[in-house]
Amino acid sequence: MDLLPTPEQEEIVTTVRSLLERDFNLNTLAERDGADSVVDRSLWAKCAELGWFGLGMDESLGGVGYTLAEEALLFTEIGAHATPGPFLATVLGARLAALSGAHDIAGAILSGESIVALAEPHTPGAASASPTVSGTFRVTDHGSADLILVMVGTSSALINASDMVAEPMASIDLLVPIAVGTVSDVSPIAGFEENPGLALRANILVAAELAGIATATAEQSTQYAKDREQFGTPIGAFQAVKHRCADMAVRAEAANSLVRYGSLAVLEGLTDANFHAHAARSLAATYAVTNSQINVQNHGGIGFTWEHTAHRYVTRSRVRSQTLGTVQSHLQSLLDQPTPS
Amino acid sequence: MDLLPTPEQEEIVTTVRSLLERDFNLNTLAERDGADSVVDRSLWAKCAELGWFGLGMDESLGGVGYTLAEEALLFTEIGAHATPGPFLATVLGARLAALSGAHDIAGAILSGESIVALAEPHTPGAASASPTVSGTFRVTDHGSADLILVMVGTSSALINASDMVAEPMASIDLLVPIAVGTVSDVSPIAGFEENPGLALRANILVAAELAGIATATAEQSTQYAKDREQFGTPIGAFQAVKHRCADMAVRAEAANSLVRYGSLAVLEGLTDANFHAHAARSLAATYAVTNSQINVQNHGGIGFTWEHTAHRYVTRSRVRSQTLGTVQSHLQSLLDQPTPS
Amino acid sequence: MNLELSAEEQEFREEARSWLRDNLPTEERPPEGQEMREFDLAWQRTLFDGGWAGINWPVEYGGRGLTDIQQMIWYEEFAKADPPFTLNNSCTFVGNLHGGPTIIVNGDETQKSHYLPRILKGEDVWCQGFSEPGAGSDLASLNTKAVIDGDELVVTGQKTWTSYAHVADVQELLVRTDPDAPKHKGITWVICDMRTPGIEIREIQTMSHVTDFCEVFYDEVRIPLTNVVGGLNNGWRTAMSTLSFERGTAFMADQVELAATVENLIEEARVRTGPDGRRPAIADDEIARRLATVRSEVAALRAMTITGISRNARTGVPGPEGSIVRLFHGELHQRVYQLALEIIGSDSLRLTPVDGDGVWTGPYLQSFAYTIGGGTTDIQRNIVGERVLGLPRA
Amino acid sequence: MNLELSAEEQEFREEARSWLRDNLPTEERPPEGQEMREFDLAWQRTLFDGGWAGINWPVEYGGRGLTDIQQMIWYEEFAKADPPFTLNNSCTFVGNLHGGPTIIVNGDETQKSHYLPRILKGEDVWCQGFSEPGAGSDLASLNTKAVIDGDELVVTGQKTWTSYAHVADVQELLVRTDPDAPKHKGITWVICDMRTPGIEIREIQTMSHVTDFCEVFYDEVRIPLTNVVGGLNNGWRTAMSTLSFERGTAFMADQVELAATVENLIEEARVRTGPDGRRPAIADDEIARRLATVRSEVAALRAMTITGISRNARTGVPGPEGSIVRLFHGELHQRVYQLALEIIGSDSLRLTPVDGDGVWTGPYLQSFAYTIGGGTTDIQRNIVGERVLGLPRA
Repeated sequence: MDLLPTPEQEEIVTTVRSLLERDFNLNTLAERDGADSVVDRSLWAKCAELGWFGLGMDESLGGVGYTLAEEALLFTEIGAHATPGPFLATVLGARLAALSGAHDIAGAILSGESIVALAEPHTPGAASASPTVSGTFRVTDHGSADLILVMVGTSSALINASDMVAEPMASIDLLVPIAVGTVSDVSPIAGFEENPGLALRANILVAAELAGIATATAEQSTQYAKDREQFGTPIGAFQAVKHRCADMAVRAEAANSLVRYGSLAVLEGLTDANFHAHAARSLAATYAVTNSQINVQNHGGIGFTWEHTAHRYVTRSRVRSQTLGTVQSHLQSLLDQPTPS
Repeated sequence: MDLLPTPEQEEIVTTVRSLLERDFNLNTLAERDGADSVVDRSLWAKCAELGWFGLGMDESLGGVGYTLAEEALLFTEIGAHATPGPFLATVLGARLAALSGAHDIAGAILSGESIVALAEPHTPGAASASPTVSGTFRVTDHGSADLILVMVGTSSALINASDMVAEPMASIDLLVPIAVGTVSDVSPIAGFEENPGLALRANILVAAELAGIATATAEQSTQYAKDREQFGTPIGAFQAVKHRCADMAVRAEAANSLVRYGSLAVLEGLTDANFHAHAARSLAATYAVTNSQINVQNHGGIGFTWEHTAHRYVTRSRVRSQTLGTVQSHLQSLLDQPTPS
Repeated sequence: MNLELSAEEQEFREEARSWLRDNLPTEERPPEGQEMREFDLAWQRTLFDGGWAGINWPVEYGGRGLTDIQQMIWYEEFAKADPPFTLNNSCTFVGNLHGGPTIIVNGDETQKSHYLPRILKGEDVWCQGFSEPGAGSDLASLNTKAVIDGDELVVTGQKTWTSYAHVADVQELLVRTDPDAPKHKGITWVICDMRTPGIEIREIQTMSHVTDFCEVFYDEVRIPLTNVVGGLNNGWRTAMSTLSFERGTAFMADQVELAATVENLIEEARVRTGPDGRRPAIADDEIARRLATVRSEVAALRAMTITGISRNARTGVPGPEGSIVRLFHGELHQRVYQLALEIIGSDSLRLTPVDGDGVWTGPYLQSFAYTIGGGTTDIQRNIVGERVLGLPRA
Repeated sequence: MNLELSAEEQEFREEARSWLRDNLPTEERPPEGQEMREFDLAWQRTLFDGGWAGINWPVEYGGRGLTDIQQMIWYEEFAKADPPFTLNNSCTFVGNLHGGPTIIVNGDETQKSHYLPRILKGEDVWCQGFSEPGAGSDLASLNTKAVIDGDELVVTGQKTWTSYAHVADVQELLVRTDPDAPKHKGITWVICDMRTPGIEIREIQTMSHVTDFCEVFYDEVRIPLTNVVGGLNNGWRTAMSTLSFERGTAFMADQVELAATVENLIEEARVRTGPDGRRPAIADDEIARRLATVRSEVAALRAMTITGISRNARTGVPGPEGSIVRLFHGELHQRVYQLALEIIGSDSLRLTPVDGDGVWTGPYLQSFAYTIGGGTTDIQRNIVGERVLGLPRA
């Protein structure tokens, strides 16, 4: 039993981090604020080359051969850097395609050639993904998508983007384009009527991204508390600021530990995998929203400006908290689980 | 419009305070910890002489002729000093007796001769106060009571204590004796099938007592923060302690302001009297529990000892929060009220 | 202790209600630029003509000379009239609630008779020049320097978080006039004409997409010494008086509006589907209790405001207790909008403007300013702890 | 990163489970006095004989020499065995989790070979003599003085919050041996025989009605210098090592037990009527979410504990990160019992003991100690802020 990354996993994290810092810089990405797509196809291809999209997939399926644990570490970094883009739909879409035998589609996604958007029910109960795709969906990153991954509970499907009529809406997160799309009785090009494993992985990856937000905001506040001086001293010397930073670090440690545990529980097929996936998903969402809100406060007026990245975490945590379920729905699912053995 | 006490009201408060500090000292009262009655009959007679039990009652009914506003100020002091005893049942019982024409009973209560306990349903829906008293009740201060005031919703009744079979239970507050009592089809010696006014007054008085707890705990913490030194300085100089004290003072100001407003709204018969009574009752309860819990924390190990009075407020706020309704029930009643005009 | 309105106050309430019925604009407020300025000033002029400007200001400077309670009654009637804009969200805010009150208390006769009527009549837009990039919570460490040259101050430096600077005529400006004095002793509060040469203004983009904030740069800006308010090097005291108004009654209108917001939110919870996707949001026990809780808290806020007015009426000036209300209000305001986001569910991902009917995400983003602007909650807690409770400084 | 147990660990778990099935006492623990002492020591002896004492202690001093993970497995199996008492609520706590580990790291060979086996075999009860009336959070300001006289220390002063002093044989005692040195430099950590003449013990009554705490008074108490651990005037460092165990793994058993408590509380919410008086408590949306939230938080607590063990396994010693877990655990523990009081409704007015099945109000009152003892949450937050995050001291 061990919950710290191995040296090999640390290396993956370092590589991911350096690319995100260099090529997904938020000040540069701000140029795309409000655009209907944030995907730069050449950058996307670079991520594909680095194997990010098939990181946790078996080599036999065309993946890199690592596991969900490494995939979760990747998504934590994506969250920590507030990196926009359809990473989740891409990773899950490639997996769905590969597992259902649609190897050419999987290949196109893994190579970065096909861009995948994510669709989930706009209101509960008003949409289906199987046997055909129908209903009204909230679609994320629809702008330049070629395919759409539709997830409704534990059923999932891939359809062509052209099969959906989508109406963009003003998104609270200007780097996460959201549209409301309708589909009428479309047969998926790949799909599962029931694949609880895919939904479970999705929970872990969303949780990992949220844990990354909780972590980065804790670090951003701590750094600012060391740098910013008022009353002749770094503001981190003031107990009110210091203690808020400490609480943020505690939340980050809690979210990261639980997400890692959850990723391993799913990976190792433990009987309490669902328990831990719902626990990680709800806790990470709550802590990400809390930490990002407090992070703005810790930065004072600076944190309220558009130029600073603090608001990115506020809106990103709000969007991801509502991606594939809500805090409330995951808490309910968690409460429905039996006592872990 | 004015929400600060008048000089005359200030004088009432000063008188109450000095008696409570002298004769209801908690270190002395601790001798009665766990007893089935905390009433000292000679002290009780002294309170009666000072007119406390009929403070807010018309002179025509045998009262002192002040109003609910002054009665609320009295109960705030009772809360602030964690004074035990059946004050609430006494004040309400005297009023009920007087209003229903049972002047001899009212007189006996007002003179301190008849001691009144309070009975409310032990579990919701399992008890009635009208036309006859029946059911299982939670009874407070049953020990030396001559009469019992039974309150069920907006109906209320006085019965003889001998008409109830009561089984003492271990009370979380050793100075608030609690029993579970059963009554079977007893006709009240005085009562109302419907007297929403009495229930409304009860809400204000309980809220006032709770606001007193919120206030006293804020003051106790502030004083300790000035007196206690660690690291060569009063601990109130540490921002964590200072800010907790500030938050407690804010809660106290909120609770007191709202309780005063509520007492006046009821007194003046405003259309939003119910709104403010439920608002005051729920807010004061929440803030009293919160402040008393934090007060223990602020006192560190000292606050955890039986000798210190901090725990008195913790348990008293718990008991009073559940006297004639709960935070949840009052919040629901508040939400059911129309928008105040 | 009483809630009764005097006959005069009751009459005032009815007059206000009736006037608002006939005179409240129906058009939306333009959200930015000169159009916004014109709209705000026109409304101020309408208020003045109707007798609703400077309700609690002295009569000799164009005010009505009435009480703070009447001022509150006016805010309440305004909020109840279902206005198409919020009261404090106006470029007339700083003049009415910061600059004006400060001059009433600290200004000389010339300053009073010149500036006060212009504020009330909607002739000047004021802005505040207090904060600097290096002087936020530690306001007294401000660096913008002013050198006396003849009968003028020559100002060089930078201010930030200056609301409405880009449309303002006049600024309440804090400058360092004595660099050698202890930091609280060398500051001067001065009125700056925003059209003076040497001033450059840049708008700041904010997380709520509101563009009222500006940075202001001063390059040898010349201000007559007669514009100093409260005395040279005595500006800290004057500024504290400005801030005590901000912490005392300046947000009364917001506080009144918040009560209306909570009622709107309760209505929203009745018509929207709740977290379970089946029942109305208000049928959810947690949402119901949180709504009732904020309902009780806005009631408490109003009672606290009246307590504050009662206290001011006895002492004559706003005391540090204003920070109690400001602190409670700022955090409550945030809680209300955080709850709103839970209630509107997936609509919480839809960006809305900051102002308007049935909009929640814009105000949520704006709500972050409520615990930062005019002194962060940390500063307010310090004030409550030290100046109200008498706890020692660190 | 893995959750797999090695074959050895898996076998250990099964052995523990099977041993507990056969050996767990069925009688309740006497709550106080000599009976309690005898019960606790007998159980310690039973553990030792079964091979479950000092699981992660060195073999040469009677321990098993196993890993922290195995220690955690033992706690988990103990909690799952539905024991009639909680593990840490024992007068053997200080010896097993404070004094013992400190001697393992800092003691000399004589001290190790004498004291360590006696702790494990249930021959000595230890108590802690750190806090004083004037030295709580500021532990280093302690005043109890010790003068060297020949080969002895002569101790005079007072300690407080000394758990189990009234039934203890041995005390880990902090004394000031150099009054002229800076306050952290003149302290010594010494083993005090509680039967030495000059010691007087008074029990402290607490708000939870538990009487484990004592005040201890020292009047020229003579302690051999050979009892000093970690060197004369080096006691602060030794004490920090003691506290790092307390903040690191000493509460692992409590943390494991808290998970079982939450499951019991969920069960309680199924059978009890909720706040509306009609539905079961668990059907209340707010209660359901708060239960699920604490369920997720105890899961996080366990994961954080494993993270801590993983970190210690790499560095060899518990670091300041232990305060992260301690802080999270203390506040979570309180939230759980506060929630319990909401769930049991009017039964929250019924006083119960601190320990036992289906009791909630006693543990609620006891829960206040979780954010005070062993360093208040303020101190823990300082440690996290300064020593983990590297923020500056004030």
